[in-house]
Amino acid sequence: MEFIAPSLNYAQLAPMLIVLAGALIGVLIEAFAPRASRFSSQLFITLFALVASLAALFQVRNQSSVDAAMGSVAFDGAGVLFQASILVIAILAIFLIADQENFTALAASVPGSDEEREAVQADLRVTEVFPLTLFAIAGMLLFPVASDLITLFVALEMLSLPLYLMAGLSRRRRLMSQEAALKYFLLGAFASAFFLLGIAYLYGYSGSITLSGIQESVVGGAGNDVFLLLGVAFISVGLLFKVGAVPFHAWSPDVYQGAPTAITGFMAAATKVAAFGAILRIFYVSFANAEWQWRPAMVIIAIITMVFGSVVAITQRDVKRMLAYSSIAHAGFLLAGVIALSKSGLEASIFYLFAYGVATVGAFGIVTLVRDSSGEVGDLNRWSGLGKRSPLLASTFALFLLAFAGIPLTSGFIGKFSIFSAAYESGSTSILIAGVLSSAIAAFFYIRVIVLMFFKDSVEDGTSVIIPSALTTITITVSAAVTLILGIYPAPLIDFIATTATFIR
Amino acid sequence: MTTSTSLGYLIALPLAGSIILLLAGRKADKWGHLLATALSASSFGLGLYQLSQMLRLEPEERAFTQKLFSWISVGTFNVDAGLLLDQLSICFVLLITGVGTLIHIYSISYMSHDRDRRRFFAYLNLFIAAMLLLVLGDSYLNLYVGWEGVGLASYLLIGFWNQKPAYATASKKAFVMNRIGDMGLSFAIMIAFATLGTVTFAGVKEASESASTATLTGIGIMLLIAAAGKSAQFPLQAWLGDAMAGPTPVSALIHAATMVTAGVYLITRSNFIFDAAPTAQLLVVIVGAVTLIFGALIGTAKDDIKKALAASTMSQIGYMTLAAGLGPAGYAIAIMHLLTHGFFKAGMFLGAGSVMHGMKDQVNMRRYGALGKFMPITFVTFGLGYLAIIGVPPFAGFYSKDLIIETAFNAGGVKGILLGSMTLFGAILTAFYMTRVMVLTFTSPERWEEDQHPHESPILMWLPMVVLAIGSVTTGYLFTRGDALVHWLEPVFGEHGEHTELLPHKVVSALAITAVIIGASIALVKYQFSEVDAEAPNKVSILTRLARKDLLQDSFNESVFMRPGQVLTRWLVKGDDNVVDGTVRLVGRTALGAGAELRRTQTGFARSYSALILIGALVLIAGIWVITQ
Amino acid sequence: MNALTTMMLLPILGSLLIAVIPSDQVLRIKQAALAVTLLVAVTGVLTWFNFDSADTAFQFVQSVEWIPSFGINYAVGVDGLSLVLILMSVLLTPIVVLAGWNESEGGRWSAKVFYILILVLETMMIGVFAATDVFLFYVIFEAMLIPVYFLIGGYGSGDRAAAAVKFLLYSLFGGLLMLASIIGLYVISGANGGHTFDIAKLSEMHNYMSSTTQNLLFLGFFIAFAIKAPLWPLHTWLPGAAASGTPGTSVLLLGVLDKVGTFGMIRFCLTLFPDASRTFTPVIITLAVISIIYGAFLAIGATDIKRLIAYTSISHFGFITMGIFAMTTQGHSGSTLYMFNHGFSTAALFIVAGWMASRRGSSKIADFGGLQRVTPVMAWSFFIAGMSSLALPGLSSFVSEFLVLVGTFTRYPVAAVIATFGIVLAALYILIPVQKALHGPTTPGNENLPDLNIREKVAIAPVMAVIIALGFYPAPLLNVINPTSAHILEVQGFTDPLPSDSAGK
Amino acid sequence: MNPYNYLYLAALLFTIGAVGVVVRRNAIVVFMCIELMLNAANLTLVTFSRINGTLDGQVVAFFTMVVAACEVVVGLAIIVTIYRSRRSASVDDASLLKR
Repeated sequence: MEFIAPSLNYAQLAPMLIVLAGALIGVLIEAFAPRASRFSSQLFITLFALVASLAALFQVRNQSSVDAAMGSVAFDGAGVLFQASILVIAILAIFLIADQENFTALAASVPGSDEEREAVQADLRVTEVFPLTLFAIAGMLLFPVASDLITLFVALEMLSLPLYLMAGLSRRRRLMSQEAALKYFLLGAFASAFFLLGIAYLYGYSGSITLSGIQESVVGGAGNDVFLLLGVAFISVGLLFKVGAVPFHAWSPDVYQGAPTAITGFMAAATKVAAFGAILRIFYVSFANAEWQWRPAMVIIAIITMVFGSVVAITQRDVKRMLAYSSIAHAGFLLAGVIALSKSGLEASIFYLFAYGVATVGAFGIVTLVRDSSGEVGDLNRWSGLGKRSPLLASTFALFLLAFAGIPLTSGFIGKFSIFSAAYESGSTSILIAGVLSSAIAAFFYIRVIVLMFFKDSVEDGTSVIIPSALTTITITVSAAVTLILGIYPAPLIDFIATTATFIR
Repeated sequence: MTTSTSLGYLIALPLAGSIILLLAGRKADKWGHLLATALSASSFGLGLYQLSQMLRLEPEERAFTQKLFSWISVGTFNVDAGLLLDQLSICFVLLITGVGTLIHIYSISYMSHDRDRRRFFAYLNLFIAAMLLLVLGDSYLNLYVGWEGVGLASYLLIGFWNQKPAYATASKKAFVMNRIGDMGLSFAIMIAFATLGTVTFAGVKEASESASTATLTGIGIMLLIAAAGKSAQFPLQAWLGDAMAGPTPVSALIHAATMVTAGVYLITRSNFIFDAAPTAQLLVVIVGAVTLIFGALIGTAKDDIKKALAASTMSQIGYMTLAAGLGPAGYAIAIMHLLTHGFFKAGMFLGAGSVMHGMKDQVNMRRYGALGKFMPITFVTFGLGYLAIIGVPPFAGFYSKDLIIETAFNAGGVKGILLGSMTLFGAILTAFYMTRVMVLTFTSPERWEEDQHPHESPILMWLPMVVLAIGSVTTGYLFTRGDALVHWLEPVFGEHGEHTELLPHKVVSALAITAVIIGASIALVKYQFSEVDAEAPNKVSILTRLARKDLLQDSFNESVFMRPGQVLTRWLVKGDDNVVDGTVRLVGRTALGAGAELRRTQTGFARSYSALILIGALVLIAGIWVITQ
Repeated sequence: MNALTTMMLLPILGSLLIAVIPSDQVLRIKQAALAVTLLVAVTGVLTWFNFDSADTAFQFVQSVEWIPSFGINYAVGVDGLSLVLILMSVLLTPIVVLAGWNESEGGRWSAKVFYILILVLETMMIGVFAATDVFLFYVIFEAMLIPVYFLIGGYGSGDRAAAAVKFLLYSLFGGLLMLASIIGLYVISGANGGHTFDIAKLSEMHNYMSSTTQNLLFLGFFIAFAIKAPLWPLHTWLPGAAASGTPGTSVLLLGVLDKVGTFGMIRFCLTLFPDASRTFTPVIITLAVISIIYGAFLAIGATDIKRLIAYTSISHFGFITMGIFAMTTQGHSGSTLYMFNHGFSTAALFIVAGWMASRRGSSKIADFGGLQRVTPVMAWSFFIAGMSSLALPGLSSFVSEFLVLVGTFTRYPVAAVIATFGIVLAALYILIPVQKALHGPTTPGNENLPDLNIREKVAIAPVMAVIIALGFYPAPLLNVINPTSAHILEVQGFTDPLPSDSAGK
Repeated sequence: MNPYNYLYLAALLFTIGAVGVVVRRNAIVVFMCIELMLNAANLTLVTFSRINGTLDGQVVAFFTMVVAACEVVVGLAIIVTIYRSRRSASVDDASLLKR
């Protein structure tokens, strides 16, 4: 058999390639650049790579082709939107990550050991975090545009592996951080095993590894439905794990709490976009015609996820855990978009993902600012009276919470409205009702935090709000602005999405 | 018609007076009472002018209505702020403004030592205005406004000294019991609108000709309830006794002469309804009869002079109601008794006030006695009123009451005999308790406490008493001369056909006079010619004991309405917190509990998480399998 | 420029103006707030004069595209109903500002924040009545919870935080149910002639619904409004909120915000779901009657003057609801007029009660006594307000209450009869506090309470004037209201019952 | 022989691996179980590749091995770090984060 030289459309792959290049340069810097200059150069490279990639993406925003890389990457409107959202969120998140206060001096050192103390005194910095982030971002960019199963699997691992490591880099409470890394890794690997098996069965079902190929055999009805069933089920396990849907959610509260807050924010926002991008593509492109098989199950999972996330969040005392459960609930809401299985569903999901992602980064950005002598203060009770001490910060956090709760004039409301109407339009009333009820429950704990911050008197226990670094300020400000603008005048974005968002097969 | 414009002023003047006095505040203390009196008097003047205008015209042209402006107009529900002046309302106008003015004058001196005299006069003016609106309104809704207006004025005046808790309570009681009556009035209006499509007197009168008896009976009964509330008729009579908490002039004006007779006005005004609704009419008679005995019985046992008079008022209005219930024959007579009663009862109340004035506000008659020689004018005027009320010819009460008794007998059949004898019995009781009052106060030996220096009241006080006394002597004769009043009112009440003469006029008069003699002599024996002890004796007949307790009216209301109401309220208050709000809180707690439970699934052990994933995967497969099969 | 939009913009601009005044110049801030609200009031009155009452269509309409792809517009316009309510709102606000001159003190935050919140709230109050786009209405309906929430929680007294939260959660719950219904409408409209939120277009949609759908959507709206209005048994949030808020806040809460409920019943429940309205009328009338009696009894049992007023309002809202669903012109006009009158009589009661409480330092009825001797003017103001609350003929509320009763009686005699017993209870719940607080001997602690000062007199005088003037001459408002109510009923296909007797003949 | 038997075998291996992950405490062993699962998946792929007569399956298998190798790198790093801080590789000891 003769060998065909692969023909690649570099313009369309550029966004990903640029990020990867940035990552590699970062590795080289780690290897050769003197310690002193590392941080600045890393930061520069990273930002440069991301901005450049965004620019490159902008260049090709209107193109669409199935064979960007021999049919392994589908380049289309939806893909562009996912990638753009990921890049924007990533840039915002990098600003948080750049605040090195969050990261351990020397990841390898044993917590509490002299080694660690020396490292701290020497003011070492884990600048590796930048290339790791870039690798993860590259994976995330690839995930939602991957159009065959290999690429899908590779992308999944590519975004996961760096995250496993980054979860373990926290400067304080390192045992927790490492535990988070371990759990995330073991469970992640476990889930990806299921994912892989799913791939295998789909391959067995259709004899093809491209999404379009699978779609054809689903339409054609050829092949053994048992394999299709197993394939869909196992692949869903892998994907639902990533978005943290019940019952595959268990990792997220622990990891969210253990990981350095900046990373949590990045992971919570960006991973959701990437994973949902992939889910949407797979289910819209390949399994659309088999909806009768998976949709009811998905509906049930969505409902359970919303309700579970909201109900458990009520009882949380730690702000990061609370946000984790709220993100579980939001995963449930987003599944409504998958179930809608319509263009409006797709548009709604994209808008929701972007709005939610931005707000999430902002919220975690604020979490990094509330500290005492021993680092961040997660305990919500110690957040009481924050509104008195730093009204601006408290109000901003309140804004994000209101957005999560879906109160009008915030982006969250538009998102919620559009996604639920899409779901209801496609006939799933149960989702609408469950969504409304769980939103009511959710409102309870968002408001509880607002009450704590504004209506409770502050406890003098050294909890204070540090002056945010310029970069952090930028992140928070931008996120807040976006959240508000998308709430008051979302028309431009919605129209843009409406004109762009399409999947090609 | 040219004079029509002045109808509005009739009401506006006193209303303006009250507003000015209330807004001006202490500044008006100097001249407030004078202004109020002047305004009231000028209304009276206007009234007389209207009367003269009417006299110029033919009887059927005398009535006229004047539309001030369109008040409420929604869909077919159109009510103008319209005034109706006719032979009936003019009587009231003159009574109200006339007696009203006299009592203004009286109060100038009676209240001279009260720091809030200005406020008192403001209220009086307010009352005059409201009462005039009540009798001048051309529709039931306008009447309703005046109706509650006088209720408000009465509330304010009863509670004028509301820093005394008992008085405050009394005023509240009066208002609430009146509201029960008002409810009846609103029902009547609603039924009228729903069935007849109008609420004006003229409209209802016209529609009533084609209306079903059921409808009219309904309206009639509701109107009766309203009348009972306002006129302290059974079963809504309980408030009148306590209403004596107000300053005596108030009792004279509102709770004797005018307001309490509004019920009678309402019934006579609605004659066209009752004429067409026999059942309702019968009820009116019954209520009247019961009340006249009820009140009289209470009157026999009261030692408080004002309460005794109040009881008598109740009983006398019973007479009027009864008469009004006797149909065309009775309306005019009811009004006649109403007017004469207005004079003599007001006079006697003022007399009582004058006595209290001389006796340091002592009201217990057992502490009076032999006051006749200390306050002669009061004695004489009161005495004339007394003769009038018990019905001694030729005093006013004789004529009116005599006619009522006669009409009652002539109602025909058993009913007639029954009612007739009841009215006669009432007459005996009246004579008894009024003589008792008279004797205990003026003629029997003195039983004062120490440091009492009884003295006659100043001229401003006795002048009105004299005028009223004259009224109570003459009016009866004037009204009946050639059936003057009856004919005057005929355009309103219509001709009353010839009725069966059960007893000739002379006989009835004879019976009536005998009744008076019997009652009076018993009283004389009991109080004039035998020792009266200053403390109310305890060893008395059960009847007396009951009568002292107002025949248990209050205890009845308390045990049947108040107590259960309070209990219900307490339950509801508890229930609202525990049951209604409790349910809401329960929902919240449930959510929290569920959260706490589900939280346990987050054990922290990676292996349990992976187990969860594994199970999840299997369930998912199973689920999809089940669905697809 | 459009009159309504101007009216909505003015307060916003005012709040910006206040925002730039330094916080320490409290007096300046107050004056600014007063000036702005007065200006708005004037504009409101002018709008009233320019309103053509003969024309039953919406007037002063303006429609600007907001989110075109969802068919959402910024669309405003008024008919008789909304005009009256807007007029009430803009008249009450300056009175509230003047009456509660010192309310902002003792709050958690500065006077500045207080008045900014008030002004923002005023904008929303106007907008919520003026909106002719259901989405716009919903957005404002939900968003206006936030300023009230902070006004109660930040400046109230007693357990203000808890009260505020209860209020917010209750309302949010209702709001979410309504959101579900709105989504339903949106989807149905999409299926029948394109997505829209225009109330006129949506009022056609009931032709395309199954009766079940219509009933469910109706309930979504109605429950939301029944919570706002508050109707038994959804009223339990009100007493707490009203008692904890500052008098001014409570006036706006009871006087204006709760009217949104009854307003919505007419504007949305009836117009959008005529058949469902008919279906549920018996139930609703029953609930209304229960509210009337129940609220009255609780008011009689109340020991706190503010709670008492709140309970009386529950009774009054029962009347309003009953009048609305009686479906007669008298009932409708009566209810609309009732909304206006209740606004003013409750305002009077609450303002005076607030003065009493702030002077005495307690709102327990038992703590007062014999005020009539000490503070005659204040006592009189309370008394007149009370008389208006028990609908004394000659005062404004009598006209409306009687219209409601008559209007109900012609169609639902039993309900009307039971409701009429409310007037006896009303006498009790007003006269009991009057006796305890104003009458009787002056009790210790009240001997030297100061009487109303000039400012307070100026504030209360116009309210009294309106109460009395409208009692004798309601025509100016009725002329505006009647055509609208007639029109609404006409569209509903209702005609007033004819007089039963004369009809026969 | 019937290639489907390989599928059954693969399924069996996968199940063993999955159960192992759940029941075993030692992080290393758990990790090995995961590797077992991956290889079971590989076997499935190869089998299908045989059944379908296309090479794609085998290609995927290769990729999987590479990816698995990367996972080992990251995984062992994490496991070793936590072992050094806790002096134990039991996954149950690491349970600070809960509820």
